[in-house]
Amino acid sequence: MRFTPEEMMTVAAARGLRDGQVVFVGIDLPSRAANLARRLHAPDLVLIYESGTIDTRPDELPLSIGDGVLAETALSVVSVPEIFNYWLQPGRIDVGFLSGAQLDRFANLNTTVIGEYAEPDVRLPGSGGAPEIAASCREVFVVMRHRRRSFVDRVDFVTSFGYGTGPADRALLGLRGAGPVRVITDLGVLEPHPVSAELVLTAVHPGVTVEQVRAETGWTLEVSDELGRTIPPTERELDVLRSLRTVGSP
Amino acid sequence: MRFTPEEMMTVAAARGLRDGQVVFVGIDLPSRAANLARRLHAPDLVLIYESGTIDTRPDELPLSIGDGVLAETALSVVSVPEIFNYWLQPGRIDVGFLSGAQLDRFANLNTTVIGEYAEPDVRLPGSGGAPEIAASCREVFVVMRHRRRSFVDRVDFVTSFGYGTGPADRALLGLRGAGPVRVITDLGVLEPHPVSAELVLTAVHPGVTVEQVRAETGWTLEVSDELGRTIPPTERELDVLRSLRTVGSP
Amino acid sequence: MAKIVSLREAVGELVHDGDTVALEGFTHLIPFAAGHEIIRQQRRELTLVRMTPDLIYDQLIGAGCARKLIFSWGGNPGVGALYRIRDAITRGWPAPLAIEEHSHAELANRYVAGAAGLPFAVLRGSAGTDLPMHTPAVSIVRCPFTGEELTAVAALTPDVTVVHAQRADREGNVQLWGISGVQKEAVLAARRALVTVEELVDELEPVAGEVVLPRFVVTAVAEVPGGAAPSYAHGYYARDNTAYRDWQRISRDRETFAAWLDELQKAEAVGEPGE
Amino acid sequence: MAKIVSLREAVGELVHDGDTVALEGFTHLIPFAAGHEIIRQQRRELTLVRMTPDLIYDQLIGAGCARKLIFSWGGNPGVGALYRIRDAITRGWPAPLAIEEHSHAELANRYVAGAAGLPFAVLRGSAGTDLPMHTPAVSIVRCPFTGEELTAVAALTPDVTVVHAQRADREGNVQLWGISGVQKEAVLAARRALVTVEELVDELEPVAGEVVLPRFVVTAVAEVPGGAAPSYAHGYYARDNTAYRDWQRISRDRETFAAWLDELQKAEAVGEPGE
Repeated sequence: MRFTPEEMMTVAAARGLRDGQVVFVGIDLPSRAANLARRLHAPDLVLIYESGTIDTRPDELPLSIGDGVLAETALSVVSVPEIFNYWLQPGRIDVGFLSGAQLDRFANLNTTVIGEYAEPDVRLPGSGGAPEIAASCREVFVVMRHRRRSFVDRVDFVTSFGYGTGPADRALLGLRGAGPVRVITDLGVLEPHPVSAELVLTAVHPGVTVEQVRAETGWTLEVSDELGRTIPPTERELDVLRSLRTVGSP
Repeated sequence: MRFTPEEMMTVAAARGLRDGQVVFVGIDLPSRAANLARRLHAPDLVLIYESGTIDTRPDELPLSIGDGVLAETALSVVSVPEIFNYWLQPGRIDVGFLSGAQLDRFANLNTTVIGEYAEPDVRLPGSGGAPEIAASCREVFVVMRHRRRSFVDRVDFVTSFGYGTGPADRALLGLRGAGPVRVITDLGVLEPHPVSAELVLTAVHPGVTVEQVRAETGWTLEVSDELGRTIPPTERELDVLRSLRTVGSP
Repeated sequence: MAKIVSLREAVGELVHDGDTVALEGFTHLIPFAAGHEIIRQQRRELTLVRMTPDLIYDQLIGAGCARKLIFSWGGNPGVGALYRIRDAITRGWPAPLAIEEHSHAELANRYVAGAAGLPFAVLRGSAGTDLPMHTPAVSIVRCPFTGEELTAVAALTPDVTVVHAQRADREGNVQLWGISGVQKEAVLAARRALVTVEELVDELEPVAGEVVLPRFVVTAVAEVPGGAAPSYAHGYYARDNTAYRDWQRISRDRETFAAWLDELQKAEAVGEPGE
Repeated sequence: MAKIVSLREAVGELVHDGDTVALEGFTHLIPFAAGHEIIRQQRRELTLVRMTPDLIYDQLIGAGCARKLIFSWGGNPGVGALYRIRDAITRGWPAPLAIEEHSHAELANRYVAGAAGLPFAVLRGSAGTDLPMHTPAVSIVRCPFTGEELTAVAALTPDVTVVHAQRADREGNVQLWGISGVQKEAVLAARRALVTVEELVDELEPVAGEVVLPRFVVTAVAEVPGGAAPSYAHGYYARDNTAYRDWQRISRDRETFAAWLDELQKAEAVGEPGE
């Protein structure tokens, strides 16, 4: 069965989730991946959205983070201060999903501004829940399209802290989550090096070469000795993924 | 119509409440007075109990501060942290009611211990919501039986701050409510002197003499130049008061 | 205690030029009608506060009502960018716009501190990121027990908070349910609170998940059916996702936006007498 | 994720000698059955935490289970004193009892800090009173924006929190309503959480005013009908005010209490198999 690079990325992200985990889900790609996992191998995945919906089971994907379908199918809806203070901050979340306009070699993310803060080239939406997701979830998965302008040596603005400038920074800041343990792109998978914390290529998706990945990466990307190759999406994975409909989509 | 000193005290306390005020109510005497006022001249009195019940309209007086009748008849029930943090602390309450085992000349109250803290003569229940009621309500009414062993020169333990040791103390501590503006007893009414903040006798109840009040007060009680005499309970006040039944009472 | 008034009257009395104004509602129950009335009454120099500016602040800012925006995520959710806000920030059109930006958790906790009558709130926050260096409302506080350093955020106390709710009774007690966002905190933190509602009712029947705002923390209630559209009111109507998608086209271009604004200014306020 | 177990098993596994244990429930939903099971299993050296110790801690302390009590109001509400606690504090019978006492707001906020994963919480607190000088868990913190001094309280993180609720589903999601006190915070602050419920159901129907504790913050659920008596379970049974009044007589005298304790120890745990 044919599939697009974006479908491969979504399937790879979904596979990383284990049944019974508690996942803090952002909109778009993360929501798609988490809802895919819930329909496949992880029926008891607990989805939490920052709008305050806990253990929600939407039939259709929400367009926004606070769609009615999230509240209607949730076990519980709490206030926005509560979702951050009582649920995200204390480290109750197993996996947080993030994306960004820029990612750097230490997995720091930028969703704030391209260029200077005071005189932006492009003004982006800003941080939302991302800084605390990056700080507090036990693990963070980053999901984003792999392009040279996005995979940069240093992000213009650190919206979400990955590993800062090296392996010791998170501990120095007192951040309690492990940080981004996996970056899943439409080309492959990057993981932080256990010693340096710099992102290295650990897997390429079917049909993708290391050279392609390097060409789309803005730093000298190291490749793992045990480079893997992602198993292509199964028919069932693709069927379910393609059946996911977004609320109100044409 | 004949009445007891305690009935006079309760009626006097109820009369002090104005319609539309928001009242933070403790159990026993305060609850009786507030519910009496609500049935007489203040039908729109908003009663809040520290158990989290907002705008509750109990048919019968609760025995405890968290009786079911309070939740069943409330406009809203919130958590205990919320009632203290969002409702009491910011100064939304017009009148807080307090009582105590000891009261001193500066309207400080003790509900913690008689004797030394480490080696108590009598161990009392402790503070509950009283310290923050005393600090944060716009005004505090104290309601308690007037006995020499309770109306003391200095309380053994300051559980709730009145005026400390004089008129400047509340401001120095940053307390935002006005403090105890009225002490209603079964003998009369005491109010803080506008300059010294010391409690002075401003009214005696029917049939009570100044000498009686002084005999039951453990400091040299000053008497206001404009000493008043409380109007006796009306028939209607007594009828309604006597009709108030406590939940589960025999 | 809350007064029941028309929307025009409420905005006229409660929202003044130069005020700090929070219109809250997290995706759900966004007070669009009230925002449009603020545009119609041509308020100026507002400091606008919202976690997610959304279309409503793109509109208010495009209309020139604001001089400052305090926010935590400024996109068109699931669709794209808010071009009127971008235009104001990066090119000062129609007026320069100062910004003060936070993470969601930090801005939510600024309201929490305001609601609690405290000068600040403590959280773990955006430590390590570049955010704190750009806002004076974020600082550091040390735990007196463990010595640990934590983020402190300054209390936010709007002059007026505006929210939309499903129902109010005739005394002005307000009831809302579904995703309740930061509305309770935003109302409790404010000096004045204006609530538009889908309907006034004789009695508020209890609803699971309800948030109740008692009449003594609400300044005015205006009955404005549909007052949250094109966002949604749980139990009343759904989000108009098409309108959100269409906004891209309107927002992107100054002239298209100007035409939209003309139409708005010609229209009567919803829920007005005589309509 | 929560396990569904018997009360005996739950207490056996989750409550250990020397633990810091919070049994919460503000007048309503007090977990009496669980407390009695702790007495039966003869736990010792517990640090007991409760805003209002109530009869249940008078019983646990009279039975010699505790070495320390953290509390904020220690009376028999509307009735009188808790003599077993008095006896332990003032005369060390049956064992010396250390105390750490707070105002309600301070103790509630110690749980809030624990639930929020913070080392402390800020509030206005009992400034000016004699309380702070007697507890090391209260300190002062200065606002980094205004310079104002406020009260700081240390986070409280019990080894185990026990609460009673109306219902749980078979996955262990818990639902309670009515006066909900500080139960959510006490559960979220704890390392382990045991919930006894009136009934296990297939599906939790939404209820106005509900607090839901999702299965991933609950360690074990035990079905114990009547497990809150003589306190009450909103929608199930009323408070047994007579039992509260009668407790005065039992509590006042060591021998009368000893007889009560004998009876308790002979009785089977409620909700056990075979009962």
